[in-house]
Amino acid sequence: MELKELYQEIILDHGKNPRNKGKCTGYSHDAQAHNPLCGDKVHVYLKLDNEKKVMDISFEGEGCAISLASASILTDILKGKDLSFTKKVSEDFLSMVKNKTKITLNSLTEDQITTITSLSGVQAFPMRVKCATMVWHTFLSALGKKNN
Amino acid sequence: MELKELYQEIILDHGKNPRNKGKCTGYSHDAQAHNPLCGDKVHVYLKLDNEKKVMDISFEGEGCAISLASASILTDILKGKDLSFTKKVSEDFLSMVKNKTKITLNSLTEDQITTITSLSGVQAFPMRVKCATMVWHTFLSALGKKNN
Amino acid sequence: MDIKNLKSEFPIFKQKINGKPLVYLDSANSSQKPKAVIDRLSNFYETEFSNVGRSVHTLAVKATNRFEATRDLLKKYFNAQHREEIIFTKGATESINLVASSFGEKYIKEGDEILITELEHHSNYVPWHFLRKNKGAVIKFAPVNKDGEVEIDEIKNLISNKTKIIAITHISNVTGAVMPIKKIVDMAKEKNIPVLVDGTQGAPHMHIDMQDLGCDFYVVSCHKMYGPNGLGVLYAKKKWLDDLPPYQGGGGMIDDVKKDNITFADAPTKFEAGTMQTAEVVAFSEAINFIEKLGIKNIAAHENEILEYAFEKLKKNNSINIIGSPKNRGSVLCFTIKGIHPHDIATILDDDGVAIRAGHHCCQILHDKLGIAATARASIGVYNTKEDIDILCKAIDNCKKVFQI
Amino acid sequence: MDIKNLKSEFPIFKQKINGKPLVYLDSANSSQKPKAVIDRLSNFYETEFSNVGRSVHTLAVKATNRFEATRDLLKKYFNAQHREEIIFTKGATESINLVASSFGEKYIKEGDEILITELEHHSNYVPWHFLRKNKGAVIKFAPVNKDGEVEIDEIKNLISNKTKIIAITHISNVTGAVMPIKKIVDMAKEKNIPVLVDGTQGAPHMHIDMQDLGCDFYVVSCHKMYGPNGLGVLYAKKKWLDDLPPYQGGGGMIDDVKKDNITFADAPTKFEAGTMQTAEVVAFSEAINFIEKLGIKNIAAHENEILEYAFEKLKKNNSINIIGSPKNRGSVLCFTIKGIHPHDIATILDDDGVAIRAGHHCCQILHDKLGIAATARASIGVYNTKEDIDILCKAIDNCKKVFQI
Ligand SMILES: Cc1ncc(COP(=O)(O)O)c(C=O)c1O
Ligand SMILES: Cc1ncc(COP(=O)(O)O)c(C=O)c1O
Repeated sequence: MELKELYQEIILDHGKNPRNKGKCTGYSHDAQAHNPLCGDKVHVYLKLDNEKKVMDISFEGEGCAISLASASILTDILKGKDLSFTKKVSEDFLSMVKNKTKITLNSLTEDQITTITSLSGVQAFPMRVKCATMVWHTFLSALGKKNN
Repeated sequence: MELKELYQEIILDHGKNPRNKGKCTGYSHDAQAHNPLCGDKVHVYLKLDNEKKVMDISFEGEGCAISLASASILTDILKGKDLSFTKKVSEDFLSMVKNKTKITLNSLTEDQITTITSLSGVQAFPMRVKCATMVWHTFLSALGKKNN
Repeated sequence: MDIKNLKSEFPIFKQKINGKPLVYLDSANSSQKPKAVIDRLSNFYETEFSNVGRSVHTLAVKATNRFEATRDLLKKYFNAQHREEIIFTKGATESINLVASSFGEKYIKEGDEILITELEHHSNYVPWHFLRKNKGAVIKFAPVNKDGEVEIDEIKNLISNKTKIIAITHISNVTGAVMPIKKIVDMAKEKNIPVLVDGTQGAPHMHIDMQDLGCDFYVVSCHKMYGPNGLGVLYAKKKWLDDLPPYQGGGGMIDDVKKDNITFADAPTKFEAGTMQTAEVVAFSEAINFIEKLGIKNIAAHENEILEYAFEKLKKNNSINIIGSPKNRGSVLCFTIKGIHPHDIATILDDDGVAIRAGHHCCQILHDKLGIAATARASIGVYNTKEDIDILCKAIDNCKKVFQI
Repeated sequence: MDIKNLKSEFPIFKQKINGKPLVYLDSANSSQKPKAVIDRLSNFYETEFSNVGRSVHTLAVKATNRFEATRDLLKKYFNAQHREEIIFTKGATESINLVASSFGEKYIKEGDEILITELEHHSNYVPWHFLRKNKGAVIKFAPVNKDGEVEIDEIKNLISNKTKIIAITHISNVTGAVMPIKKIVDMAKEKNIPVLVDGTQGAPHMHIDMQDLGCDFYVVSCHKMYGPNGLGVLYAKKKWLDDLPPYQGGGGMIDDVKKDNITFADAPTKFEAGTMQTAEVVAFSEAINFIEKLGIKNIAAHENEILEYAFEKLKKNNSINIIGSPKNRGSVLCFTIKGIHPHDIATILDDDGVAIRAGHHCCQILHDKLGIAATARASIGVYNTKEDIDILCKAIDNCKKVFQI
């Protein structure tokens, strides 16, 4: 049953108790997005170190379990990582969801890979793909949006 | 074959050699109309005597055999007639074409009834009804349009 | 036909969804089509198709007659006073855009007011917004009350001597509130203000009598009324037909075309530019026949029974919050479940074959006012049964299971 | 499928007209539909119907996928650079109205010039006339020459530094002239003037490559291209998509809706307000498949062969006057017969089962120039055969018999 793969324990947990919610203090970059068809919203805040490393990351937003879980997982996994690495993870994530490829970055722990892969259930639900991907696109766009 | 009933000798004759074409001299009333779908045009000129009698009548126009024949027949039959009578003929004509009623006015000669009835063939050609009726509507409208 | 058991008339219900029978509760979005309508559509294309009104050959004559006969049928069905008051459009959205554009071009100037409500679908707001943006008009929103209705006094209070038109929904596609159109029209008439009614959710579910309602404009989407896609009706009272300028320009709607000027045909043709949806119009006559065979009053009674049944069952469920409690509710039931986002509800229900809609249903203003981003909506069509509602309720229980609450 | 013998693919040809086989020579008005298209339409309504893009249930997902897949198919078929350059409309007429309205709103001011030709169909004149009326724009007409063509130099001569857009037909629906679009676009590009091509008669009959043509806008009516009624395509080059304001307002085309402002979605959604013609779009993909199976170049070759055959036969008839003698003729043949009005011709031909069109074909400017009120038009579709032309010619002889000339 595909529904169970969509709403895995990990997702439900992240959906109900999203990590890194709020505005992280001293953020240097941010971006927001929303899905006009369903009303989902997300705002990503980043504190970048010399444009090299994600020192801190957080998000605000409302939406379905999938979109909240995806935001929570993203922030959890990318916090403290090098920029180039976060970009690679984001691309791999988007490719996983759209093209059903696997995540195999060796700088992620097995746990982290399991977590991020839990979102691959949306593949079977085309109308829900955007719920999972929106925050990742928003993160990538935040990288380019310096906050003055 | 209905086509033969549509294009009777009388119609072809009136269509090819329409009577009363041109502007009659000293006309007192006129009206025009056209069919934007096919480009047919007609302009009716009347010389009324004290608003009581059609002293003279003529038309200008271009169009198909049916519309020219109808204009020719109209002018031929209504010339010299009392206004009230011409209105009655017009109503009877329109009713003949639309509701398949018969023309039975006893002030018309048998010849005239045959002539006017020759136009009843359009009943079987709904898209051509307007070709036959336009000039009659235009005549009725001319009655109310005094030329200053 | 048995009104309690109409699924066999609608081929879609032969479908299994995820191995389960389809429980279609998304009719406010678009209704399914009876076999008679689908067959008429293909039959028309197969044996009678031609363009309308332009050629004189046999097929064109037939097509034109059928097309215009549908106009006559609709005149009668909606009790319009004149056949030319029935204008065919692409849908309710185009109908409202047509009125906003044509009426606005002639009557709306800077500072003029357009009065709508917080209940309106985006299609009864955005076209007016264009007049705000391009002409400096002002849009006033009559507020929705806690029951999800707009009170007539609230509308009255907002009327000023600058109010040029009132545009208002017949039935809210979110709270289900049935608006007292006749009273609103009477009130507006006293002040000489024309009224446009967005009847998109009204016409499929209730008896509509244009002369009785008295409104100036009434818009309908045929695809929500068991008819084909891509077709709408605009009812416009005779007095506006000559008065308003045309909307789109093209073939058919002209009278005389010269290099320096153009004059236009009379209504309805004036408002029907270009090749029309001949086959769809003809097929829509079968949707009207279908409705008339059942009787629109019987349809309303049947749908209300199902709606009432659903309302009572959902009300008993503590974790469910039903949106709005209007005195008169028509055909829609929006709700939320504590702890589960409407999007997730819709996905989980779908797994049980239950089709509902989640989102703001093109009513963002209303959702902002309610303070929620999205709701789940079950909407009723003539084919729904109490069993459908039982399955809906079970599927809702399943949502809680999946979410472990 | 044998391109010389396609009637069996089109159910309409099972019809008898006045007891005779249907000879359909009115395809420039609207084409007949292959069985595959009709079947897809009813099949979609029967098994897959739902509204697009708004719900997340299984039917809605399927419908949305099929709908968007058709956009991809058209992107490929027309070799557009981006999928969002393909916008679905109600028809060619709406497509042109959309551009005239949106482009006009932003770029046309009093005294600005719009350059069209004397060949244009009313739908490529009336929408521009609205800008003349409401904004004080000036419309210039490039003259048609004695062959029924518009020479590129005539267009060039009319360009001034006030020319804001050139709107021009691809193939004249009266003289059949095929315009050298690519050259015109190249010339216009040098002067930085956008070009709209009315491809209503072009797209059904020739290979259209948007990137090769280079035009800014290209409009298509699906019902003339073996597809269903009520659907059109507007190709708009990417650079215009963000730039131009939306046309109609309603559901789906919005981004954010607040009481004091509204922002809009990205193209193509921005230009697709309200419920779309889902079933018709999906069925149109079968029309494209049909065309691709035959190959548009083979279709063009076949149609040209029939056209050439008709031209040669009619030319030999002394009482027939063929309208226009363009270097390149596409799919239509207008003519008159001395002493018989085109309307009468059409009625008499119909008696022999031959369907043609008589009138000004929505080209009053051109007919005024030609000095005739109406012409008879035979137009060719992929299903026509040389035998059809033989029957046409015999029927024309019958006209003379009926009229005793
Ligand atoms: C050249 C041309 N342009 C535009 C149109 C308008 O197309 P439609 O009526 O399908 O919108 C037509 C056909 O009527 C045409 O032949
Ligand atoms: C109340 C209301 N008005 C207008 C519309 C717009 O109808 P359509 O999208 O068919 O044009 C809808 C449906 O979407 C609606 O529910």
